[in-house]
Amino acid sequence: MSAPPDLPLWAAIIVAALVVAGAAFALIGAIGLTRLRFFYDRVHAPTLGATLGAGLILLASMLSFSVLQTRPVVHEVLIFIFSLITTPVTYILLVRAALYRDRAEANPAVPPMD
Amino acid sequence: MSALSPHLVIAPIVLPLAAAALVVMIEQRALRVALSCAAVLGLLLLSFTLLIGAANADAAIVYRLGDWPAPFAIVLVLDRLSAMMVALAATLAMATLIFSLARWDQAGPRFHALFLLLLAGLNGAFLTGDLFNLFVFFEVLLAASYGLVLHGSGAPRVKAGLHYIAVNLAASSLFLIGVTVIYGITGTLNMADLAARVPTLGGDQRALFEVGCAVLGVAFLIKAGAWPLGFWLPPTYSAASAPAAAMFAIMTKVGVYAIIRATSLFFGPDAGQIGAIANPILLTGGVLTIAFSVIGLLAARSFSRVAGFSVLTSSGAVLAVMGAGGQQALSGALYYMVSSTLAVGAFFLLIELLNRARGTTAPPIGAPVFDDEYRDPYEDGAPSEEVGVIIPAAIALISGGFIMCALLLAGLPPLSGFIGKFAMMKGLLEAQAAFAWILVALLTLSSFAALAALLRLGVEAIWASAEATIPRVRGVEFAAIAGLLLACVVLTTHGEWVFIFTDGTVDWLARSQDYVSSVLPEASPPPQGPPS
Amino acid sequence: MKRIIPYPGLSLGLAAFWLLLNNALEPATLLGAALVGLIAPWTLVSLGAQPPRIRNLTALLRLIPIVIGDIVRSNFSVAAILLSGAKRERNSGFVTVPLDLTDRYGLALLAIIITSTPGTLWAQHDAAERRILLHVFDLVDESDWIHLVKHRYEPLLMELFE
Amino acid sequence: MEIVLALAIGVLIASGVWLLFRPRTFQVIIGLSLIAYGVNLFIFSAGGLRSGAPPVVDPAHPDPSLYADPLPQALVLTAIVINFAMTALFLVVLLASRGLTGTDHVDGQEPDQ
Amino acid sequence: MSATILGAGLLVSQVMLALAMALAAWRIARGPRAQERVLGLDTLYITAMLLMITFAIRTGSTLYFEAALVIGLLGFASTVAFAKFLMRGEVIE
Amino acid sequence: MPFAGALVAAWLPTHARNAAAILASSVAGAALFCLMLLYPESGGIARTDIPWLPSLGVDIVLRLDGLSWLFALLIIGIGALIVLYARYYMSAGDPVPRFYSYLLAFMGAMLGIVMSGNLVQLVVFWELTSLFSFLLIGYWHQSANARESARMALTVTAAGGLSLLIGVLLLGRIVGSYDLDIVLAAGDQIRAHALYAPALLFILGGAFTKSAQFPFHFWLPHAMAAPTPVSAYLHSATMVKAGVFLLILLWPVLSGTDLWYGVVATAGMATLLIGAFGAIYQHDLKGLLAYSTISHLGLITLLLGLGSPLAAVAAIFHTVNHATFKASLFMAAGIIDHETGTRDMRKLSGLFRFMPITASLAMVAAAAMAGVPLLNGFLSKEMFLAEAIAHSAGAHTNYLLPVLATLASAFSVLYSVRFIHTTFFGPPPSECPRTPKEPPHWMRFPIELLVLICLLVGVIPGLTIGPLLASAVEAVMGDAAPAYSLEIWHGFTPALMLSLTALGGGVLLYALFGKRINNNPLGAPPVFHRFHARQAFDGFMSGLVEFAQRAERLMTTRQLQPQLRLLILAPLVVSLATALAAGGIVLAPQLQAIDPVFALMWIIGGACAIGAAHQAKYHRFAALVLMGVAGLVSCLTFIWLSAPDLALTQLLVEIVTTVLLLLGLRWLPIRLEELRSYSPASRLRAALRRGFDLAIAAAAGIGASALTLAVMTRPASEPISRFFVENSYAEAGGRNVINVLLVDFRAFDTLGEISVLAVVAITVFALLRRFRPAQESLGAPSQQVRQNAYDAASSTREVGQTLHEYMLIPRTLMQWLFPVITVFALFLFVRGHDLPGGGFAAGVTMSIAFILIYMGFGARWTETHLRVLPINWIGAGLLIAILTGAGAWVFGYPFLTSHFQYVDAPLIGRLPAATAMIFDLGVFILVVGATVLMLIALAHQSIRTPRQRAPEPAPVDADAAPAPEPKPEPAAPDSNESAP
Ligand code: NA
Ligand code: NA
Repeated sequence: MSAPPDLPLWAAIIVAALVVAGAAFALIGAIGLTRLRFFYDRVHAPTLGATLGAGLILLASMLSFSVLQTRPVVHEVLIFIFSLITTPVTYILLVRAALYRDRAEANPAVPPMD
Repeated sequence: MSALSPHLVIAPIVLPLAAAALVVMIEQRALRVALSCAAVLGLLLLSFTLLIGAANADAAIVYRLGDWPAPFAIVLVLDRLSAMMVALAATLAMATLIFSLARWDQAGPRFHALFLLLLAGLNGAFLTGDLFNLFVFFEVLLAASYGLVLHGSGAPRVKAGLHYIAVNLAASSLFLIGVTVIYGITGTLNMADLAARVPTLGGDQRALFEVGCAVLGVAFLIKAGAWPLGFWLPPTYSAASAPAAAMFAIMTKVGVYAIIRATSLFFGPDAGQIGAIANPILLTGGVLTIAFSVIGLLAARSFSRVAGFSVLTSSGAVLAVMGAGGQQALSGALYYMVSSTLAVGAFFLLIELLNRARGTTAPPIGAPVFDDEYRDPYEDGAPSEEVGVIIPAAIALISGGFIMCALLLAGLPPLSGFIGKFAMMKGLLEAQAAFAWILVALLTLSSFAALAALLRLGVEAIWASAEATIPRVRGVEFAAIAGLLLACVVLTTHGEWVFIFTDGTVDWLARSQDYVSSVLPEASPPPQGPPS
Repeated sequence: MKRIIPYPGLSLGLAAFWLLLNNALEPATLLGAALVGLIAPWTLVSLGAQPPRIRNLTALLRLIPIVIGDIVRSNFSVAAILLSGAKRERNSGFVTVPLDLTDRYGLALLAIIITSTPGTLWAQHDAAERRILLHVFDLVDESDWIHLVKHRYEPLLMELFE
Repeated sequence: MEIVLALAIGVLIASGVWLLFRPRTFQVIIGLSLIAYGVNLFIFSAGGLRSGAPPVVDPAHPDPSLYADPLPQALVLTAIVINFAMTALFLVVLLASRGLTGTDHVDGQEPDQ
Repeated sequence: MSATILGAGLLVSQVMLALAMALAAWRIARGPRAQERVLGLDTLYITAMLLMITFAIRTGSTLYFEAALVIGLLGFASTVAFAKFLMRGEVIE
Repeated sequence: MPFAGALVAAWLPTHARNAAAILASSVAGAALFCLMLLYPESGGIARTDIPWLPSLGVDIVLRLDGLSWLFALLIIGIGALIVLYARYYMSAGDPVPRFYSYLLAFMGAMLGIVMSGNLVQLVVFWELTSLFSFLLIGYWHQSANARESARMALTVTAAGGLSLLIGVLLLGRIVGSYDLDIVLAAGDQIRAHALYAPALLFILGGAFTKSAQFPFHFWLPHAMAAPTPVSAYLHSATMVKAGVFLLILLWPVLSGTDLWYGVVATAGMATLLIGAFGAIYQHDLKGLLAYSTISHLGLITLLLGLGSPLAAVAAIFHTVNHATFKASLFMAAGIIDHETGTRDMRKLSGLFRFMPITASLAMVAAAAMAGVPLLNGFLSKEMFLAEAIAHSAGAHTNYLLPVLATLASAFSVLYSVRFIHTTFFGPPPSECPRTPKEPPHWMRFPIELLVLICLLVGVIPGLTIGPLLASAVEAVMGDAAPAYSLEIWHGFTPALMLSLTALGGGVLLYALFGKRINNNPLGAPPVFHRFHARQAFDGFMSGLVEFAQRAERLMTTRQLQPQLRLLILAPLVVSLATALAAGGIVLAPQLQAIDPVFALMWIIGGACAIGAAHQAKYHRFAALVLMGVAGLVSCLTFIWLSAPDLALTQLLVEIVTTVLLLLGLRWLPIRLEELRSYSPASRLRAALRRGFDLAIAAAAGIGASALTLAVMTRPASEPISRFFVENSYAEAGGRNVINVLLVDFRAFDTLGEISVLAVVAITVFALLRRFRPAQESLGAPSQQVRQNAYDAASSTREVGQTLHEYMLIPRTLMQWLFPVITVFALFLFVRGHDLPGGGFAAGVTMSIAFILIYMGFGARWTETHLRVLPINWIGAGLLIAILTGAGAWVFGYPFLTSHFQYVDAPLIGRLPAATAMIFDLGVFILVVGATVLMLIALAHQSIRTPRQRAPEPAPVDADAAPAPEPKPEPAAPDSNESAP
């Protein structure tokens, strides 16, 4: 394992804080995913990692590479934008599928179709 | 060879590949047929040009792809062995393609493309001088063979195809593992470079190399159909459509070829102690395979199983002779391999006609489920576009062909099957090779078993039901079979040419250092051993 | 103009995408970006996508900070709930929100906003009845959530697209 | 590191092999895929493990010791592609077999028939 | 000093992300329903993407960017396929 | 020459009886003429060498000495007569040209045997005679009897031929040559050699089967199913003499040992007695003659077995004699059969009155067979008896031989008398199907000629057979030829006494037992009838088959699982053995520190792999997801270990594979956990099997781990990969070594790999064109049924609205992402040469864009909006890749030689331009085509319309078949292949 890049101290501190914070959100989301008891609740949890968690870590990356290459490196924005756009699609479809199944099984916790 | 363009060496791969690419895009059947026939015919001429070239050259002809120096990039190596295999494949392919024109090429979409890609894969596997590239071309030909074994669909084919594919996928994993170990230990993939490095391996590096070779060898033995790894072969070959099965006659030979190549390079006389592990395995595997084929032949209930087990006999014979040693025996084994490949190919094609005569063609696959299902002219009974005229006296010709096939498969005089077996036996006895007696006995038994089985089934099929339908046999179908049988006759009458060639081949295989220096002209001193 | 650049916004976006991908502003990259912006949108034409009718771009500019703020805030509140475990009583449930928005792009954007914001989920859209079904993680008062959609996002989206 | 990867490969291959011996076609295809993962990692590992040294050369420093062995990686790429193709093929064959034989047993018939 | 801080931060975050992956995998294994498994896989994908980025920061190399972008841009294709399969019984109609 | 005649005859039309006969007789006549020209001067050997396979020591050597000349004369002479006879014997309905064709071919093969100057060549012709004999016996193959007899004859004689081959091989091994003259000169060497015994036994195996010697005699009576000319020719005069000929031929080198005497004489004696005894009881004329033939062959063999030169002379002499009288008897029997319609002696009687000439001829021939004086049979038989006495003279205690010889002779008199008496004398036949009459004269002519020869030889042997016999004897024995006398009258020798005893005894026996024999219902001797040769043979063969089938079941399996077990066990065992043999392998000489994150990742990955293995039977969906996790962890591993290209590609492939498997899952009906209860025994068996599987799986895993560890901790000293790193940028113009490897250094691999993709895609497409889904999954999935039903039930909704609403937002996004992903694919493609990416990754990316559109909008919609022609893309991609490679030829470089340089463009700067990029373009196009083709071929199954109507017979005129659907597969235009 190679040593981490040589950043100025201030940048190192910021980057480290950002990645830890981002990872913390992702971890909290995952904990929620594990601990919550109902499917619809569970869907909410990983949003944390997909939004703020990702945002913080990508920010750290931008900062780190910009400092390292001494020029603005912002292409991580793309990852953020696209995951922000695409992740909800999965959730929407999954929740709709779960709704369908719950209704098919006449689960009372779910509003009927009308 | 200097008179030939050096690029001809790669043509056996590029020609069918390019033809396949074009055929895929062409819509008109006539054009497709013309193109693939032209390609295969070209391949046939080319392969014999190369064969003559290789026979006259005193070293391997090396083609460095991408103009990169060996051993780094991939090279093609045309030597006597690879040239022989390429020519054999082309001969078989020509006949098979012609046969398929009668109806089989319409029994499923894109037959010609699959067929040409199979040829490209075969030739690539024969010509390449790189171990991983060998894997790639193995996969090309296997992929095409998967397509061909399934060609025509239907439950028996799909069932057999499933087994065939599953076994070969697992075998391919073994192949990769073997190649990886070999690369990890030696640091090279070029076969000549490997041959040069093997003697320098020390300590447990050599042990690991041997493990790699063992795994690789098992993969090859699976493809060669060796017992107990070849159970997939008879059912698969019986289920395949006639042209596919005929081409399969050479597919097992790719495994055999790889074993010959690897053994002669890595375990040759220069490899020292390391060679000791290969021969007992090959001998045992070969003997068991022949024994299994004897049993299978005796037990066979259909022609196609007889043909399938005959494939095993010839695989097993070459393996066993490789293991037993003896130059003349190996030369005979190579001759026998050529003869039996052509004969089994012819027989697979003939089986189709025999079954047609008996009215027991492939079982129908049942009613279509979808309206737009692919229309199978073979099943619909009234093929619209069959090529060639119906020939008279079909039964007589079929019978004659059957007798020739039977003589060839059983290794009875006077045809080339006999000569091949005779040469092997003679060589074994004269070399006083290990297990020579067992092998001679097994070869004789296999002749007897093949004869008994073919007699039993043939008498039943041809004589007992002569009043049955007179089959519609197309001229092209018979021409294809006749062509292959004629090739066997030529092998018989001009056997001496073949033996001069195979003797030379065996001699060449024994001189692995010449192979190495052909590929790596400047690297005469092998690289230094690792500091272990 | 339409004949050359069927979707100007997409063209711009793709050009930017190209520049970001290459992470450079060299002449060759710029040329590439221009080419990409000119050519790639045509694939969308064959897919028959209706270009969005964007009325008011400033609405978008107002929307973005609101959404980002909401997302960040919700992240913290949901994280807090998750970390507090079962200590606090929490209700989750479905909320039906009537909707006036009909533009597909508006709906799509709304769905993304709602789903991306932790704590709310876009569960179903009923075009015939013009309503949506949301799932809310921490449901205290249904009307809060109806209010959020109807007054915080929908007007801006209507402004943007309709 | 090596131990971890070796164990990982072992687990993948063991799981795959176990599935290979199972009677249902779908089990076999999953098994073949798991074996393929294992084999790909195995090929990859043959060049030795290097972290953070991808074989994208800096023209200023074409020193081979600075980079991971590129050849196994290229081989893995080829293997991945071939494996993808074979998975697709096997899938279709198992579907055809299921349709034509009425069972998803690998032998095309239930064992007790 | 900076390297130590950065290294420690990255290590902590990677361990946290890996734990997150483990939890998501737990959800996949437990189910109980197919949609939970898909949700877990989607979470796993995103977490893996974040792990890749932390790795990129650690090595100072931008070569891992595309892999992360592939997850961000295309990773949803497989989960969408799963979800569509659950809802409609087939992926492409 | 006869072979050429056979070929010509084969082409004659089926009913050209006369033409074929004329052809055949002219061939035989010409051959006879040639033979006459070649009559060897005393002791001379005519020899022609034609090189065939000199490297094997096998050449075609035609060699004619006295012995072979005599045999050739028999073969051609009797052959010519048979040809004539058969013209009248065969009915017009038979395919006569084929008969003559076989007959001539047989004649050729037989001549080949006797004229062979090379032992291998002899074996060749030997087997050929078996083959043509088979064809001739089975000539009337409509009859099951003929078929089975033919099969038996060939099985036995061909097996004997194989035995002979081994014997010959051994002889060649001893002598060092297969040339007959050399072998004949090496008698002492052969007899002294350690391999003499096996060589002799194998050769005898060949000779005995051919000449129907005990215990291989059983096939000959059954060969009588052949047309009578065939029986006369092959099974009395010629083919069965091949074995005898071989014994005579090799007599100088092989005989004279105890082994020879013990085996040959015993077999000959046994055959002689069994044949004679059997002949007595036959009711079938041909059966009687067949057993008599066996007996006479035994006599000849016995003579040869005695080992004395005089006995050998007698053997040669008797061979000739037997050929003449037995052929004429067979032909007479054929005439009787032909004219009366039966060969059953119980039905025949008093024929003398109806066919006096034929009867007289037959009686003379039968008398010769019985050994009546003044006929040739008498002479050789007397020589035989003399030899029997002479041989026992040495050992006075041994009178067995002469006694048995006399007994056998008496038997032969007995059946000859019975033959004559029952057939020609007595009351007129009452049960004959036809009224007998004399046959056409030319049909009788051959018999007349042969009987004349019998007489001439019998009366004036010295003038007729003398010189021929002399030269034959000289050819065999050379200077060692014994003095012998062909006089009729030697005085009252013991032999004459025995001869007369036999004659008298035979007649007496017939007088005593004739009635009983004639009324014996079995048609076989008292003890023999229990032994049915054919049943025994069939039993043996079917037993063999059954044994083989049982053994095959033990040796193989048709099930996949055992095969795969073996397939995994084999490398495990072999490599373990190899490693142990090499003294073990140190697993890991050096290790790097463990990264905890990496370890954690693999705990997850490994657990999920095991989970997938656990779930794959009943929870396919879960298994698929779990497998996805394992794949994702593999991707992360590639990232961790410096392989971004691999991670990228693996991710993309992972996505496509998932979609693909899901597409497939739709066609696999759900497996419900079985509720059947199993017996404890079967449950135990299942548990054991699973335990065994688990053990193999664990062993495979451990083996893989160990191998991995051993290989990766042991870096190779001079890996060729150094070259790639050093030259990637400088020589190939790319910084990403992986990509340069793929498109330049090892582009040929890539060409092969895309070929694999192409083949597989085409195969998938082809197979799915004839897809028959499971009945259960034929209809729409239950979800769609319910949702559509809901839509239909609601007044405010229309069918499909649920889907529409469900997909509205995804569709919008997928549509707009299409150009985005396209640009991303372009990006991956363009930068591949320098950074991670490349044609393959770009191609898969592009295909994912297509998949998304297909998922969002369905196949029909997509294909009306996009031109999706994947098959053409595959072809075009492959062609581009090949043409790029071949482009190098134009400049004289090898295939796939890449050219690169930096292009200075105004304003833009230096751009790298490598032809390898064009190659990569081909890869890209092909990958898109192949991936899309595979996916949509599967996807299309859903929109195909299942047949409504019941399956009906296919239309007879394919062109008039109704068009099924308006082009349901626009993606795969295959108009000429699908129904018009
Ligand atoms: Na290594
Ligand atoms: Na949300």
